[in-house]
Amino acid sequence: MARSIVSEIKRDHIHKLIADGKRVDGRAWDQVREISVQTNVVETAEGSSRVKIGNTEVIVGVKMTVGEPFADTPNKGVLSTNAELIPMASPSFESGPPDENSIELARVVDRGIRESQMIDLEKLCIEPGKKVWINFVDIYVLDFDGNLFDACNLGAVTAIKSAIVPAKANGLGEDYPMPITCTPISVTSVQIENSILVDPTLDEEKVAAARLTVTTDDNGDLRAMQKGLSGALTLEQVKTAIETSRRLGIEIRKLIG
Amino acid sequence: MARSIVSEIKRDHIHKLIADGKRVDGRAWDQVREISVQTNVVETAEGSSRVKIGNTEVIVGVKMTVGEPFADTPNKGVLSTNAELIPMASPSFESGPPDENSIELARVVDRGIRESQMIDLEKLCIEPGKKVWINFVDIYVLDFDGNLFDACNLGAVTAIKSAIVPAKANGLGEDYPMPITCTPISVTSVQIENSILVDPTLDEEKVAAARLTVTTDDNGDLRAMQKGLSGALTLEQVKTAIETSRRLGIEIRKLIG
Amino acid sequence: MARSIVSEIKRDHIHKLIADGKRVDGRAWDQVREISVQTNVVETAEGSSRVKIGNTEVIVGVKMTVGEPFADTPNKGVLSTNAELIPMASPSFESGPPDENSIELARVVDRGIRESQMIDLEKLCIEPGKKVWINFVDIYVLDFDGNLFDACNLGAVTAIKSAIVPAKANGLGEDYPMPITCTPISVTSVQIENSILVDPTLDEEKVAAARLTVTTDDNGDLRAMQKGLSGALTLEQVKTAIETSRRLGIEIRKLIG
Amino acid sequence: MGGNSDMKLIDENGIRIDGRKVDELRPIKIEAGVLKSADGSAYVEIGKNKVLAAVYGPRECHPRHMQNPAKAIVQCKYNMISFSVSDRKRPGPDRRSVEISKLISEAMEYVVFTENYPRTSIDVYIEVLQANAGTRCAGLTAAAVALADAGIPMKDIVPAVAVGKVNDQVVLDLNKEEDNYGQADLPIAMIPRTGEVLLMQMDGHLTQAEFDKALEMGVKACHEIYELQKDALRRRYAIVNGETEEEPKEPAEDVNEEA
Amino acid sequence: MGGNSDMKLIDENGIRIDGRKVDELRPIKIEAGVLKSADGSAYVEIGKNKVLAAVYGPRECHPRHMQNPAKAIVQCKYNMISFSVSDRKRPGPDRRSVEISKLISEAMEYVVFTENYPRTSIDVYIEVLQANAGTRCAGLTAAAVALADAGIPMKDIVPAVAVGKVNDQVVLDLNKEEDNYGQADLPIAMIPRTGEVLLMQMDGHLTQAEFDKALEMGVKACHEIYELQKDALRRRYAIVNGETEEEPKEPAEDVNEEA
Amino acid sequence: MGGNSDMKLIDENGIRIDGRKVDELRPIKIEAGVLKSADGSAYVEIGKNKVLAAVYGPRECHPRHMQNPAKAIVQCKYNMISFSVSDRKRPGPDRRSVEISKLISEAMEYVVFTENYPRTSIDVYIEVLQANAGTRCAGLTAAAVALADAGIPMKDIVPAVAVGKVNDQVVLDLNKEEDNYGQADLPIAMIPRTGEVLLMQMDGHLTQAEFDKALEMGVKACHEIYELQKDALRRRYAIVNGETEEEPKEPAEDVNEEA
Repeated sequence: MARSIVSEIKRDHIHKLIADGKRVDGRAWDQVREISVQTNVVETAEGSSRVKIGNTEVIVGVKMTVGEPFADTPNKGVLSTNAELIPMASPSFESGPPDENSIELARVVDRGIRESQMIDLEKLCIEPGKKVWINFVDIYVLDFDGNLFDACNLGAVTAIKSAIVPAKANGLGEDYPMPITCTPISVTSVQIENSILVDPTLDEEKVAAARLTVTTDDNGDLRAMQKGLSGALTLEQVKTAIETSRRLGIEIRKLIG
Repeated sequence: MARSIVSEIKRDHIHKLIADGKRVDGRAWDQVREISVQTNVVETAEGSSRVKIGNTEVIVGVKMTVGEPFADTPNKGVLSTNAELIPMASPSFESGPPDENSIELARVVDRGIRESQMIDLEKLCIEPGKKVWINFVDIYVLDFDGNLFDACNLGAVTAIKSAIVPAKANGLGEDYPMPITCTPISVTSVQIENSILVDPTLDEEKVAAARLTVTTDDNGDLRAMQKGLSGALTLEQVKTAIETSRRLGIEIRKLIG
Repeated sequence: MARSIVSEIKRDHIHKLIADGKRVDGRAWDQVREISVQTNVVETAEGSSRVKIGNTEVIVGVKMTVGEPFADTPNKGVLSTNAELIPMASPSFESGPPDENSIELARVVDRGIRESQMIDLEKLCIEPGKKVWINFVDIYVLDFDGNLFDACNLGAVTAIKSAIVPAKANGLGEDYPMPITCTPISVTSVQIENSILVDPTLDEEKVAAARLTVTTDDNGDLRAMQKGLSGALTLEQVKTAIETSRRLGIEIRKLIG
Repeated sequence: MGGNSDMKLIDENGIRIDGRKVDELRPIKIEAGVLKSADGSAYVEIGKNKVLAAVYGPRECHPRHMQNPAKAIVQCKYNMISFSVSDRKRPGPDRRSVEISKLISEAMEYVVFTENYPRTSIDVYIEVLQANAGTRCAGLTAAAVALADAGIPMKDIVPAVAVGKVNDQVVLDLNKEEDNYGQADLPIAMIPRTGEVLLMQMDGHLTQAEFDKALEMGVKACHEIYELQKDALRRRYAIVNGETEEEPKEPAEDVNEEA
Repeated sequence: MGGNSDMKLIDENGIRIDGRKVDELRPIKIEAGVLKSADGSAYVEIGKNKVLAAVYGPRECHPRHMQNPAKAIVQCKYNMISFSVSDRKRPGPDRRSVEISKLISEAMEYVVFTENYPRTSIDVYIEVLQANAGTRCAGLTAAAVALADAGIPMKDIVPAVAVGKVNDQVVLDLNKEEDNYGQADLPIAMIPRTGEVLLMQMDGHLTQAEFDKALEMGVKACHEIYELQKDALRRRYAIVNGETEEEPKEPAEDVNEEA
Repeated sequence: MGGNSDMKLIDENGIRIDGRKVDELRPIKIEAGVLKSADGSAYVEIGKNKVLAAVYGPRECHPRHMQNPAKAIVQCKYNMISFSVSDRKRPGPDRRSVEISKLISEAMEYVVFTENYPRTSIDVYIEVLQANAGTRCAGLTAAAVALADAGIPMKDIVPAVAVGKVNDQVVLDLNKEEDNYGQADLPIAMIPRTGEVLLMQMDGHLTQAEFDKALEMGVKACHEIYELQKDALRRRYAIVNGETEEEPKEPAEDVNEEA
């Protein structure tokens, strides 16, 4: 179905535009769609955020409970990231347990947060080896128009930043803000006809050969990367995508404050 | 398959009879099929019952174990009701985990028992917050000829009434009868061609537009209701079904003693 | 697919040979294919073995952890046997949880080990009722050319024999060898055209009417049996299969030392 | 139902803990056409409940054996997102949501002209973003608006509301505290114009007199909600502004903002 | 098998704890045609075991890829209901019941004339209502009667029984205590007329001499059970009363009473 | 990544705990054609990693809705067997292996001439027998050899290796200790001839300069592994001995010995 006649025409159209250095929606190759972020949208969560990048929309909630640490990190809180591609968001999403797409998505978002040490997990230790804060970061995609990696990263990061540790309700003193050390931002590029385009729409993703998601920290250092799709990238394209991510990361960090 | 030619003929036949105020098996609109109840049929269960309503047959067992109470009801025993529509009972039932039909069935039966407070769950507390009796009420449908809601309600209620708390085997003193406060009875009506019929057979259920199950307590008060099927009921039909349930509930309560 | 024209020809060929008292690969009816056993092939396991019988190949690992005993055997270690028919091994194996074939396989292997009391489970008790050694015997079939029962039995038995109890890593004193009392060996025969053949190849299994696996202990006594496939065995055939298993068991026990 | 609690939830002046009278609905906000990918959608807030509904279809029915050669099937899936409740809910359907999905599907099937679309499926996805008692009614209310937004022919729009019993009084539209410590809950969905009941459940303890009163209160409230549903659809198609030509599938420029 | 227990299960006179001799079966009751919806059915009690079997088919085989163009497939599902054992069993198949279902299916496939019904499935459902050792044999015994009750052409009726070893003696038809503390268990199903073995399993410890004795005892008991199976079917069709015309699918008026 | 650990993993002479230099690979052994049933297979050891890969196909694609009328699909399943790691891993796919399977499938799809086999599936099964960091790269390396062994037309053989950062130094091919206490991990798969990157992941902390150095080191190592892959295939077909006629699907007599 994805390869119907209509989509072939669309594919040709996108290819032709790109050959002329243009995109369907008129953006520059390194221009991100309009971003909107709304935090604290769900009061049953410790932190939450609703993010739109163009027509792609996600809602993210952070729930915190007291639990046991992992045996190999007895003095650290626990982070668990989950993504749900619910059928509400797209005719191509189906009900059921996470498939390979939502698993990859959640794991890439998780790595950006985890490897940048965004959350100071040691500050979320209550009693070493016994009690720590468990953070469930649950991502629901509500409307799908491409580039879920960046929308979900941004949703997760802003939801985490908005979270308040529910110490009081757990008999552990006063509530306090989530301990944050930095703001990891991912920027995803795709390769189409040997051009690199950031923040692809769904139509662009459908014709893309390869994808590269690059997550940088406040210093512009690399914290996570993920190449996807069954095409190849040249080393030059990889470096372009990294450079672009670093540059746009600074802008997006400013935007979300 | 359900809509084969044969069933269309059957459907027309039932419709015509109802238009004349008659039913296929000659019953009055508010007449329940013959009921038989046999308790203590399985000695490995704390309580058990085998119930037939017409050709519909179910077997119900109550198993009791010592376990932890729910956090929000630390001084109450736990009730868990489960229904299995096993393929033995009907060519239309399939193996596998409970589907929406058996889940609805179990939940409606559960609500009748729970909301009428039939079992005095506080008397099933052993040590508040720590140890209580867990009651598993497991319903197996053996032969399916319509009106499972009432057959399963009756099976569950009579199995519970026959149960002996296995205190001795658990080192908790002498055995004693399940603490019972009342006898919730459900009566189900269906709407066919704007007529209300109680205790539908399978053939009647197949042509019914809407279903209403009403569970009353010893005082005739309402304890649970459930409307089903994709047809509508008028407010008048709802009231007729309630009134009928209340009246027949008294008779059935007498029957089972 | 299994009943394609090619396989019908193969079937006829095998049948004809058997009528002449011959087998496709020239073996005698009571001759086992070449056996090779390599132990300690995986150093992350407490014991391991890679076994080939003809072209059938399995790898087995024994993992031991400290855990709780079963309530009815408080002073005994625990044995858990699992078999995975991974799609690597055969075009007919599929991904997914164990199906009826791998469940039967694991259970028959388990019974041979358990019922012969090969492992002295009482010596694997650390603290009665609280802490015992849990033995996971995990069997992976890597290459499938018939007679999985015997290949898996041999893999499991040799892996268990090679296992070292990891006491030191668990703070329980010095490591010591798995306590072994005997060596249960299974020998499987099939009935084709009223002939009995041991150690069937895949082609022979496909045309076999019935299968009998017989596991004997060091004394030649019976410890486990399993008849399979939808054909029948005469009492005489059962006795032949038992007698053959006893005789070949002695040889195989010598082979593995 | 928690049964006869000692907790005082209605004061001597008949005012509830959130300031409402016994027959008063919580504040309601309904918006149609809030999602881009779905064929139809709606967002509903009832008090602190926040619910999204999306419709896809009529479309090819999968799996095939569920196809009906005579009509479309209506499949509603009600789901609470993991952080919509105090204790995190594991993703995936639980028994409660399976039952609710079944009941909402049955109710919706009655109003959709399913004969128009044989062999197809009309899929309705209801996601509870924030829950505060009454989510099945909020979800059904949203689903009905989303179906209309998708341009699917229907007998009528369906509103739903729960009536309950608290401190021995019949009260409308229970909030979370009233639900936790209340004595009865009676969710109802109906076609207000004809008085046809499409969904009805009850649990707790009601005398006949209480039931009659509750039913009356519920019917009245359904009329109110029905008007808000129609308002939302009118706003969506800008009928109030005389812009009746607007093509349903093209959302107004700023419609997405608030959701 | 619990192995060599000190528990004395057979007294000096060779009498077992339930009063039986070593080669004596428990009381057996077999009834055919006990369910209305199924195409065939049977109820079997062997000692304290209570087992129901129901047959549906030959009917269209689902899923299709399991169809055999040359014959019917026989699918038996053995299941213990949750309250049939001392500790509640979670509903759904466990590994033990998967294995037993496979073995009973294979045994039954041999006796059914499957070539008569290509592409179909003959489904046999065995539900253990109360378990007391020997349920797989009781289930297979019931399944054979239910298949005959369904009018499905078969080579013969199949009986099954377990022989075991207790206190170093070979004994017939172990009960629960004997099974728990016994030394060996040998379930057998066969066609008594031909001596063909259709199911055979063994676990525990048997010398060749013990096995031979057990086999002999099992064969004899299978003959006994076989007669009881045929009796049940005769009663079902009232052959004893000369009412040989009776149509198999119409159960006798009072047949359902006792089950 | 464990982050900045105090553990000293590289000594003052730049020698690592297993005796390697920072840009040195672990010992590698590659063998093609080690299984009989599979259409192609390979066994790879990289340090203490032991990995098997098997290929089936091109064959009919199941389920059908996954078929592509224009080309074959390549489905790689990466799996760790339960005893390949210190703590027993429950059989069945976990989230990590699902992700790795997806990435390896995508990488392999690029090099296979999938247009040659429309509607089919090429299935690659990777089983990690013993794990010691770098299993996804070892698995991909094995998969590429197995695909070639199966005679499936490919653009080129694909090698893979991970580069990492340990004690603030960029190092090649991390072993388990280095992986546990390291600061970054960068697995790469590429076509050495063209410099095309087919798999790239990264986690940890790398500056741009470190990344550039790591990439350079990885590219060089991929060339080395590529030569070993080709060697294995040459040995498999005995090209070195001039026996170029040998039919690929008939393994050499003694090829199975070592695996």
